[in-house]
Amino acid sequence: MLSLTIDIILGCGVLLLAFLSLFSRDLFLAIVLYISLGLLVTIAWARLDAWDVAIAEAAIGAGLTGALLLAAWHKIKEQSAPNPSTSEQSTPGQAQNVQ
Amino acid sequence: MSINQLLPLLIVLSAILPGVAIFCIGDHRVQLRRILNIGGNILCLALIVLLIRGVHQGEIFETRLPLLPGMDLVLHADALSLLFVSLSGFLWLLTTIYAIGYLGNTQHRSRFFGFFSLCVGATVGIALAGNLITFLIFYELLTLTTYPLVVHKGNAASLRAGKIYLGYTMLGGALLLAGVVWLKALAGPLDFTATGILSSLPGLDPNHLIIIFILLMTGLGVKAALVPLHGWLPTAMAAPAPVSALLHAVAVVKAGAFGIIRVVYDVYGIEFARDLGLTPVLALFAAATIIYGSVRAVFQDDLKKRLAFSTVSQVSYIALGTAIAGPIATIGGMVHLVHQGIMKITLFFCAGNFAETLGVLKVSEMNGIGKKMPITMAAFTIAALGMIGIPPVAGFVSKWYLATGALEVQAYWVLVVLAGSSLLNAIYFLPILHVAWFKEPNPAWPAKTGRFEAPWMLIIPPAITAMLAVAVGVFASSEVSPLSWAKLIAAKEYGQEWTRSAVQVASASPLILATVLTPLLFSLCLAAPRCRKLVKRAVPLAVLPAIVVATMGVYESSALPGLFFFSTFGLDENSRVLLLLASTLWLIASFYSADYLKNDKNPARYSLFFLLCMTGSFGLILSQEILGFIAFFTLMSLSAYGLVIHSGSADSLKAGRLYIQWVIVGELLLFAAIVGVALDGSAESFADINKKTQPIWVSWLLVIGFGIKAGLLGVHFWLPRAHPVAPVPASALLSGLMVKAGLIGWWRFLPLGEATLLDIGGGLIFLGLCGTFLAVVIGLMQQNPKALLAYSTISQMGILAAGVGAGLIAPSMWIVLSSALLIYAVHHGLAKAALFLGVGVAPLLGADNSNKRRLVLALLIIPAVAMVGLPFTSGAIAKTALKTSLENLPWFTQVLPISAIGTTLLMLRFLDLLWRTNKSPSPNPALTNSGLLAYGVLVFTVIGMVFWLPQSQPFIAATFYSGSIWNSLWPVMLGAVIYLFGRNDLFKNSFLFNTSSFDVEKTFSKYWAAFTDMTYARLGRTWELLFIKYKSLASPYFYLTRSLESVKGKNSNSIPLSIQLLHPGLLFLGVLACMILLLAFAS
Amino acid sequence: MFNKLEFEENAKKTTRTSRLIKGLSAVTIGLLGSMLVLSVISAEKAAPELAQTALDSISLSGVENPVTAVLLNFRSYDTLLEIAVLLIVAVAMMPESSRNTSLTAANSRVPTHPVLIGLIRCVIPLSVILSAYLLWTGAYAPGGAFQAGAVLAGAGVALLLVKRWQLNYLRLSARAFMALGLAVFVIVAATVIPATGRALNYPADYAGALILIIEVAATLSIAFVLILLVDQLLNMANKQVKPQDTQTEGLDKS
Amino acid sequence: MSQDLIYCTTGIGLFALGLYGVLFVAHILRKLIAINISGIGVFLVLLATAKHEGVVDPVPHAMVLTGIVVAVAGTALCLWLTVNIHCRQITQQGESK
Amino acid sequence: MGAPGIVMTSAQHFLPLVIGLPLLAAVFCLLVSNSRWSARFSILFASIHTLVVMQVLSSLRDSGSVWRYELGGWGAPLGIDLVLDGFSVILLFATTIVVLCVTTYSAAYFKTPQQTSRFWPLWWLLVAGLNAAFLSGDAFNLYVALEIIGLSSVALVALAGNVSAITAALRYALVGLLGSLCYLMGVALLYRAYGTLDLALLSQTVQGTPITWAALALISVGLLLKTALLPLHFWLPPAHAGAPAPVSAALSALVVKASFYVLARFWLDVCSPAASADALNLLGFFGACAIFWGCFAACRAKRLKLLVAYSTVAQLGYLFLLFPLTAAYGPSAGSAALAAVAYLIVAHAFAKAAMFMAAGSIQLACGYDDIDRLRGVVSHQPISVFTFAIAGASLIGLPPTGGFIAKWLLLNSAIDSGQWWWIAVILCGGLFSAIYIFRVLILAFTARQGEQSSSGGPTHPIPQTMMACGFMLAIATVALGFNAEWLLSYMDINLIGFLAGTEPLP
Repeated sequence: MLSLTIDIILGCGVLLLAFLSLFSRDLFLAIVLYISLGLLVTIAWARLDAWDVAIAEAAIGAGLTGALLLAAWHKIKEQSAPNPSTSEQSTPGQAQNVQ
Repeated sequence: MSINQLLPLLIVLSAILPGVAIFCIGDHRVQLRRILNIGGNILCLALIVLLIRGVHQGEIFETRLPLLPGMDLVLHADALSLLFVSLSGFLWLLTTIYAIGYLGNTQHRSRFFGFFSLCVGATVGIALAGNLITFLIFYELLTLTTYPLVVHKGNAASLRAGKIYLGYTMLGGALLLAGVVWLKALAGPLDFTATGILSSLPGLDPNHLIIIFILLMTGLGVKAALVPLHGWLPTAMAAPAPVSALLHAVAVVKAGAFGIIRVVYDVYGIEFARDLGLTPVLALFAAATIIYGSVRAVFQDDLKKRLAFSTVSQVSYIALGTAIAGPIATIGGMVHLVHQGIMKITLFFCAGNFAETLGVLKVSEMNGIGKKMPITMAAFTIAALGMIGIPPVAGFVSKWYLATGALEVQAYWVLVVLAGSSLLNAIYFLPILHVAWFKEPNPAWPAKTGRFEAPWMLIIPPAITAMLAVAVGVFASSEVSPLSWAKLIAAKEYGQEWTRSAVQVASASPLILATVLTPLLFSLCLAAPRCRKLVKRAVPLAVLPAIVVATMGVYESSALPGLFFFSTFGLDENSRVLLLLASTLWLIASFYSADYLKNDKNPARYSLFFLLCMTGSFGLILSQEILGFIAFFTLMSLSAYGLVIHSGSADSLKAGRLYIQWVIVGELLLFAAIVGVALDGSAESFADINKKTQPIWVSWLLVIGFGIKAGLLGVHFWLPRAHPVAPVPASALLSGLMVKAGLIGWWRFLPLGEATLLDIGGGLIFLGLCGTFLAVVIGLMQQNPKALLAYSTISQMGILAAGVGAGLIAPSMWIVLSSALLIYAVHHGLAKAALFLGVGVAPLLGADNSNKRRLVLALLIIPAVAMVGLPFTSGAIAKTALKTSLENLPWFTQVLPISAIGTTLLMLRFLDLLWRTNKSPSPNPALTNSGLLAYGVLVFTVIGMVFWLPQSQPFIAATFYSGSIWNSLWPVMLGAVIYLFGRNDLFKNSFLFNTSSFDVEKTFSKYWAAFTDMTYARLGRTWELLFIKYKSLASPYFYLTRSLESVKGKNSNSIPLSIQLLHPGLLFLGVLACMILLLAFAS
Repeated sequence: MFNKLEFEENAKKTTRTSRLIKGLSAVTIGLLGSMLVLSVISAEKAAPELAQTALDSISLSGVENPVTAVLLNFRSYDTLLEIAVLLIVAVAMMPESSRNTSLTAANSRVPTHPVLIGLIRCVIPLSVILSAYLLWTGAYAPGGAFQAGAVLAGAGVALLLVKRWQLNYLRLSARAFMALGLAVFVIVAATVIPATGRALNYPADYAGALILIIEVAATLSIAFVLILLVDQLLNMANKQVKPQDTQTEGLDKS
Repeated sequence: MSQDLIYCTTGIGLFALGLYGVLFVAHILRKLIAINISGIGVFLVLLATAKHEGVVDPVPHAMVLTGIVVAVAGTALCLWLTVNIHCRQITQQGESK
Repeated sequence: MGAPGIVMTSAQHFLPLVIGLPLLAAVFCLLVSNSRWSARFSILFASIHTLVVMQVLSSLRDSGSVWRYELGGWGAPLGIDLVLDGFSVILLFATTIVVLCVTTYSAAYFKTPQQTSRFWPLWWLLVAGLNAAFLSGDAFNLYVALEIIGLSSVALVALAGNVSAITAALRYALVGLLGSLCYLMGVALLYRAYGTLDLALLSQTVQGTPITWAALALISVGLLLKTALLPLHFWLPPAHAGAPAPVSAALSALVVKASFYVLARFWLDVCSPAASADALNLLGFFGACAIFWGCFAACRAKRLKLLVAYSTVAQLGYLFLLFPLTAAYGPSAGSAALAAVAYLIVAHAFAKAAMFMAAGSIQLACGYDDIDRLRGVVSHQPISVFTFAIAGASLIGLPPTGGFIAKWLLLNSAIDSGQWWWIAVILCGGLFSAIYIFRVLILAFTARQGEQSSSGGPTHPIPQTMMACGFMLAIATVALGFNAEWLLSYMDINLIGFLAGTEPLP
């Protein structure tokens, strides 16, 4: 019975995160929410005994796609409103999760 | 793949490969392109000849290439395909030569010649197609290859023409494709078999077949320019001349007609099509097109448009021939395929020449073009006459077979259509000829540059095709001619065994041929300017052979089997007498006119028509078969037109116009009549026309047809106007001899002496006698002596007509009556000619020295006296001969003396008029002594000839019998007495005799002319307006393009890249939703 | 949907009608989704006999981990094509021209944040070891070429983010790296044909070794390609719109 | 309500949500996120079917692994195109100003 | 080791070669830096590729039965099979010929090193994807193959370099991804319901259950997006018009056909029990609308390549007539409609590739391709205009060309199935396409008015090989028009479920 409740909570969490990620106001927030969605789904794979997929999802799905999205977002933001400071701006925390 | 299988493919390739090769070479490589072009041509022709020889020996030529599972590309050479292949192959060669000359060094020539040979390749493919799908493939290829030719010039007009052409042909192609596919689905592979495939296949639903037939016919009808689908042809005239020559006269239009023949004969089978009730509908459409095309052609001022509309109507003859489900009509239809091609290509060549050298596009600008470009105009004339159906040229042959075929199937309305369309053809062709030859050339035209009137390449092709048209017509029944080939095809189509017509023995008696040929040869060498003067003087020589034959009585007959028209000539007793009359009159007239016209402005033209007329009259008398007779009859009447309007004065032109109108009407009536006479088509010579079973309407047509020539009352109106205006010798011949042609016609065709036709005989007598008396009354009122003589001719001919009528009523007494009429005819001929020539002699009356005056007076009185029939003159013999042969018709014999009174009145009035007009000496006497001498000789023959005739021997004795002297004397004396009393008071003041106020005939012709002008003008304009306004709505194509243009114009930029209106997202969902619904609920 | 591609965040507010359309379509999508769910629920799952056959023939496949067996032996063709997909994207994103010459050019002039340097110095070796481990255990336990490649790529990206080192992707060696995975896979597929008569059908005793070779090559090329993807996105040179060179389309701006 | 059904419904839910996002969200990046979300939805359905009581079916796992890699590749290409267009438009506006 | 293979004719070993070869070529072109060398090598490679496929063609005809090649030796349910039947071999034939011509064309077309270095690998990967799609017998494998084709086409379209081309590429990519996802969802549902991915096994076990309808609906919508049938075609015109000429030739001729092939396989073979007649007619209805809308838009297109792209949308409509024709047919003679559509695919591939090449050469020569400005100039490119004309004739369906035979077969099957309205659609389609084709051909014949010629300007000389390739394809179209027997005989070897083993063509 416990496992069913965990699954239900997980399912609703995933749906909620997806909804939020799509309809959030700020683009950066959307990307962050998507990355967290990736992590949540990794847990779901674990629940379904799909360990290979879990690792892959964590590494590629959440990690790399997130990195790509952030890079693209950074490039678009930088192009549209080039910030006056010339200092090199370090990219926000690179969610480099290592398992 | 033996040679038999390869040959058809080689022929098609020999046309297509040069085209492809020419594409690759540039415009500047002129020599190479010419070699390729002409080489390809000649190779193709050689192969075609090889093919014809092979098929003739009965070998089978077929190429079968696998195309689709269960469907092959078949090229099969049968008789029908050879007909079309040889036509397009040969004319392709001529058109290429013409095109090389025509295009000179314009740009895009490689492209032009490339597409040109491709197009001919497609036509050859169509001809050789063995089944319906191969036909369809080459049919569409033809559209593709002809489009670039139509738009070759690239200007706005040709682009618009190209667009319309595409619209129609694409639509047609699509319908044809639908029909062919449907038919293939129903009936399997559609190989052409002689008597049609569908008839043998069981279980085909008839109304399916009808719908398919409609689809096929619309598809083919577009190219064959049947009425509703012909819109593209006139506009496609914007193409250069060689294109419109080969394509719209030979390749494209014929492909449609050929397709109709193939479908009706080789797919449906003629009987099967008739049972389905399809052929009558097709015949209706074809007839409608014939009439419509000709009517529209009449109102076109642009020459090429007029030719285009004439093509529209002429091609439907072929469709008509196919639709009348009879073997002879089929022959007519198929042979017209070839004839129309030859004639129409000549017309287009000439139109191209006029446009190229003189820039003449409109008919109204063609005044006097004959003088400027004689050779081209001659070719144009021959072809135009052929189109109208004038005998010697090819057009007549096909119309003849179509008409006999129609009668064979009792489709009488076809005869009316043919006659009507020939009339319309005459209406739109003859004015062109008249304007071209008889009007003054436009001074603005450039002087002639080279030796010929245009580069040789533009002259040779039309000349060759014109000569070919005549040769095909004349040698129609020879072995190689298209006609015999068409007979072979028709026999196969109807499954009968084709029997080669028995070859008559060729016996030619030189003398008889000489009588006809010498005047013809003389007139031909008149064309060469150098020997023109020599021939003018040598005209009397042309009569020599005729005189020799007439005097010596050479009785053998000459038969030339190959000839269609003039195959047999011969002489018998009666025709010998007529020949004698004709030759004497022609001899004297030639001497007389040599003197009378010495200071005339164009004597060459006069002698040309004079000689042609002479040929016609001799041929008329000598020829022993119907077609020859009609050919010479037409030749004589047409060339007489030239004589009538020779003086060129206003009323001569008006009289000429009236004359030609009546001649054409007469021709048509006679054409219909002869067709009726030679009902079963084989009977051609007079000997084997069975006169007994002649249908009643045929006899009536014969009577009226020849009546027009013989001046019968009611159809005589042209005679009193034409004769006076002609030069004196011409009017002498007109009255003396040509009028007798009508009599000869009656003689040969009517069942005289075999069947009793009471009503016609009675009618003839009534008209004759009324004519006699009425003519006398009107004759007296004439001021002009020649008009008076014309009326006297009418009255005399009335008597002859009555005589023929009597012959019809009482056939038993015809033998005696015939010789009497003959004598009377000879007497009248000589006397009337003498009187007419007398009018020319009359000015000498006022000559200074008295004895000359007395001599002339004496010479004038003798023919008048003979005319009246005083005892001991030829008139007396003729009248007594007539009286004795008509004893058992007592009331007839009482009439004769009354007519004698009338004639005396006329003669006296004539002499009185002559005396009055010529009292004062005229400044330059027209006639010199040689003219007077000729006149004297004629007067002598008037006296002597009749006595000398063998027929008149039995009657001579009777004339000397006292009773006959008296009853020939009292009418003369009575007439003289009446004249003396009435002369001074009657003529001057009485209302009755005031000529200017009352002239029945003049008023009628005035109304007639007014009527024709009015209809011509108003009808034409309204038709033009009506048609153009509704045309744009009628044709679907315009609708389509207009709707497209309107849309394009409105929205300036292109549709924005992505659809603004429909939200693709919604669409995506919509598709997904209905896909699921359909899957869920439907299955 | 796809017509007006907005890039700026603050796109103008959608008009009244499009809001209605969005609502309506949301409802339809909801409906379709529920129908989909209903149909899926109503149909019961097929019996896993394919799973059974796969697990039975693992012994023949030369590896213990069923997923790796499926990936690299039973359905190795899919993996081959999948690596080709990666190569496509890599080729598509190759830079036009790159300034520096050597494969990895270091420009020391750029000042780096000390904390970052420290992090890098300990994270990178850890990641490399981890990816090697993942690669090796792929045969026996969950892991494999893709996961190892991804981890390695992560390490590489971290290095590049320091902006101390740059990779020149146009050099031959770089391109060789990219194509390595695909090339090795195809060559192995071809060489086994004479041995076993079928492409991709590894002979029994060498199966394990062959799979390992393929896995190593795949890992390297996947890592390199993924690094390329991120790197290209990050420092895409500000492309001046090249003047219309005659070679490419002379399309006027539509 | 077995585990399989829960994950299937969430999978289909995600797929529908992603579908809506792709079709009706304006910004390109959000569209790509939506595509990835629907991708995850499909993978959920696949892996839900893979889990049987006794045995775990490896084939869907392989499919999902390949799917993930392909999704990454696709997203990367689209992102690169987007950035490419954006740079060119900006430089173009720069030039035109 | 591996399952004992069925008796294998020697030629069946060529099947993996057909896919492996292009992959190796891609790798080689990637590694070769010199552009001239990679071009020359590619032409050599294309000819080898053609020889291999010809060999496959002839030996398939001899064996006369469907080929199955178990990759990895594991057999159907577990492993993946390469399947070759009549329908797919014809498509393979079309692909090789078009690839050969487009390769020689693009060898001369692309000059700058940046472009060639990226074009050739992408090009060979696209070819590999196409071959994989035509040969694969596994649902998920089809997904990956479609993905390869999609992404490489996007990359090739983006190669053109200007903003409009890249925007079109992006839109194409989004559509491609969405389509693939829907397809994948469909396959997932099928796998969930029937437990296998192999098409042959699926076709035996599938029944008309709700889940199958859902799966089929999703697969169809995904593939309709990728085939650009009417309502979902918005992305095709800008993509095909914006791409470089050889790329748009390959796209129009082959890529859209691949997804159509997969769709046909699913509807007629795999899920045929679930395919209801109404749904098939719906596809037919969309096809008919595509024909008319495509022609209408082509008539109003301002640029030459846009016109040719819209004509692709129109011609695709013809392909979708396959479904209603087979629906009404019933099992017996469905192969006639399939043969007709197979022939139409080949004829359209050749004609459309030739047309795009001609349009490309004209554009290169004149520097622009606005139809109005081409008025007088185009007459300086006789060979390109000639190629355009012949290709146009094939699209209209005029006799000497392959298009005519295809139209004939379509009409034939429409009549046999008694659905006369499709006849009207086919014929009107032909007429409307005639309008826009001749709208372009008229340009060649318009004489150059005075002022027009000045704006036309001299045309740059373009290499002979480019015109020669277009011309060769045009000649191939005409050759197709003459002997259809040879190609249609392949349709007897037919895998498609209910058609398998039908008696040879009527």
